[in-house]
Amino acid sequence: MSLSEPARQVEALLFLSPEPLPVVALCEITDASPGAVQRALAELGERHGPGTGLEVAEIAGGFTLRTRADLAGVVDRLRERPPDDRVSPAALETLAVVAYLEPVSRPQISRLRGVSVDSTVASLVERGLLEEAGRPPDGGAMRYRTSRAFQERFGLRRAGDLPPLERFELSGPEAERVRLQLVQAGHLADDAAAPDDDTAPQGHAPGAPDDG
Amino acid sequence: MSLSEPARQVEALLFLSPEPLPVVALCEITDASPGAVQRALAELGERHGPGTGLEVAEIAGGFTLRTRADLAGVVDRLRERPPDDRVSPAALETLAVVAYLEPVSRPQISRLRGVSVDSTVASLVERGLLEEAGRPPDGGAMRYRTSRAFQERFGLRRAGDLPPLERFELSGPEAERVRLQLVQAGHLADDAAAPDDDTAPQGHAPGAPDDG
Amino acid sequence: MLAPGMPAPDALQQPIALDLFEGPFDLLLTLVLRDEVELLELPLVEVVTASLGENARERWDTDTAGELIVLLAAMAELKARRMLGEPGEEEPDPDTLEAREALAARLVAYAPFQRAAAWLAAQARDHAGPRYRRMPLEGAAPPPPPEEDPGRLGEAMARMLVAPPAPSLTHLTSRRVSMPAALARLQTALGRARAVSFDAFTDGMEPLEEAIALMAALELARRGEVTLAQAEPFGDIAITGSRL
Repeated sequence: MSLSEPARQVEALLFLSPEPLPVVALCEITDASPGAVQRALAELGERHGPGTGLEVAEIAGGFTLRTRADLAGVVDRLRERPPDDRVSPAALETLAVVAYLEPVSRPQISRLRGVSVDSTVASLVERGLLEEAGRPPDGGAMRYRTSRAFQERFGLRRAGDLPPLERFELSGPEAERVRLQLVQAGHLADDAAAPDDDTAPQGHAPGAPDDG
Repeated sequence: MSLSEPARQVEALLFLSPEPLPVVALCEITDASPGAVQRALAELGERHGPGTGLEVAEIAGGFTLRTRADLAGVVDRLRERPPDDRVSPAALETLAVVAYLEPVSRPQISRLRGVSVDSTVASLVERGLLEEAGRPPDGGAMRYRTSRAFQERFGLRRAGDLPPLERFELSGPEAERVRLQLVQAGHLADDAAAPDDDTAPQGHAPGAPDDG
Repeated sequence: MLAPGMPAPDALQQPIALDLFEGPFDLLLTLVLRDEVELLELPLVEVVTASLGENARERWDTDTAGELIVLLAAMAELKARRMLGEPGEEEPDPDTLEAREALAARLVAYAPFQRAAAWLAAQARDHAGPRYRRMPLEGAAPPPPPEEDPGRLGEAMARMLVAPPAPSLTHLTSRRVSMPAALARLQTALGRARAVSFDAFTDGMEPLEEAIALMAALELARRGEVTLAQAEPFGDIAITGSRL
C-alpha cells in the first residue's frame, strides 16, 4: 500500500504527537492546504481500518492515531506487566551506601562509590526510594536517607535493619570515619576491621593491572 | 487491508509500548507462539512499507514502530528537537571500546585508549549512552556497558549487535604503514609530510620559532 | 585513597589544554602522527608541564609513569628531528627503535577500536532519521514492583569496602621532575657559557631528566632564545644562546 506524500507526513505526525492535532496545525507543519490535509486524513482513515490494530480518531478538536477499542484486553496486559523498575547496579550501590550510613550527602556517597552519583540519587529520590534528610546543623550539602518505600521494597522492618558487614579494608582518614560510623550503627563488629597497618598488600607486581 | 488477529494485537502493542518489545514479551502478552508472533511481525512489516509514514524496526532488544527516516524534517517541526548533541570522536572511540568489551571499567578503557576516559565516561553516562554495570563480585572498579539509548541511536538490534572486531584489525601492510609513519615523522624524508619545506621563510632552521 | 572504584589519578589521563589542541596526550601524539596538528607549532613545554605538573609524584603509578616517559621521549625525538631537519638516513639506536616499536604496537592494537568508532559514526548517520513514540502508558497504575532481597544491599556494600589492590610504587623514582626548573638550569648554564653541549649538560642525569632537558632545549629554541645544532643524528647537540 502506498500513501500520497502528504498522507505519509500526516501519518508520522499523528503517530508522534502526544495530543490530537487540529487540521490547521497539520496544514502549518506540512505546508499543505486544508483540502490536501483532509484528503490525507481520508487516506489514513482507510489505511487504518477495522482490519488493523489502529484507527484515526477525531477527538478534542484534533486528529489522533490510537489503538482500536476491541484490543483493550491485550493492551491491559501490556499495562499489567511489571514495570521495568529493576534496581540497577548503580542504584543498588547507592541505596546500600545510604542505608548503611544514613544520613549521608551526595559528595560522601560519591567518594565511597568512586563515581559521580548526582543523577543516580536524583532518580532514586524521584522513584521514592530515597528522601532528603536535611542539611547538617553547620550547613553543608543536603543529606539523604532511605524511605519507607525502600524498606518495603527490600523487606526491612525498619531503617537500619540490614545484613551485618564483615570486612572493612579501606584505609585513610575518610575511610576511618566511615568505619567508625558503621561500627557505631552496629553494622560492623569493632574488631572486624582495622586495615592491616603498613604491611599492606605487597604481592602486586608493578605493571600488573588489577581490575581485569 | 486486513491483518490477522495476532498481527492486529502486535500492532497495537508496538504502537503503545514506550520501549521496544522483545518477541518473548509479545508472546507472553498475546498468548501466541513465537512462530505466530514472527508471522505477525512479517505482516506488519509489509503493511508499514516504504510507501507509508511508519516502519517496524528491530532495535535495542525488541521490536517497535517508528516514523520513517525521510520524514524526520517534517516531524521535527512538531517538537523542538534538542540542539544536536553530537558525539565527539573521543566519545565515539570510548563507546566503541565499551560496546566490544562490556562490561568494562574505566581503568581498562583508559589503558586501552592510552588516555583519560574519566570525563568522557561521566558525560556518556550523563547522556544516557553508557550505564553502570556493577562491580566485579570481588570488588574493584565500577564497570560500564552500553545502554538501550546507545543501541537505538546507533541502530543496533541488541547489545553486541556489532561486526566482529577482527574485521577492523589492521592488515599487515597497514600496520607496517603505522610504523613507517612513526619513522617518517622523525625523519624528514622526501615523501613524508615535511611541514614547511623550503618555501617557508626560515625553513626549520633551529632556533627559528614559528609563533614567537 | 578510599574507594576501590576511584580511578588512580593518572598523569596520562590529565587532559592537556593547549592553544592548538585540547585533549589527552596520547591522542595528541596520534594527531601529530596523522599530521593533523603541526608538531613544530606545539609548545612541548606545555605538554610536559601539563602532563607532569607539580603533583607528578602523587599522580604517577608505575604503569602510567612508564607510558608517559616513553611517549614524551618519542614525541621529543620526533620534534627534535623535525626541528633539526636532519635527513637521518642512519639506523637509530636500539632504545629509540624499541620505544618506536612499542608506540607502533599500541597504535596498531588500538586501531580496530578507532575503526569501530568510525563504523558507529556511520551507523548513527544511517539511523538519524526515525523518531520513536515514547509515550508512557496511560491508565491504571502498574502493580508494585517485585520485592528485593535485602542481602543484595549487604553484598553491594561489602564490594565497596574491599581494598583495591595497591599498586607497587617501588619502581617509582621519588625525584621530582620540573620543566620550569630544567628551563632555568639550562638558561643558567647558557648565562655562563655561550654554547652548551647537550651531552655535557645531561651527564649523569636519569633518562627522564634527560628527556626533560631535551624538551627544555627545544622549548628555548622555539622561543628563539637558543639555536640547536646537531652534527649527526643522535650525535651531541650544541645549544647556543642567540642573545647577543
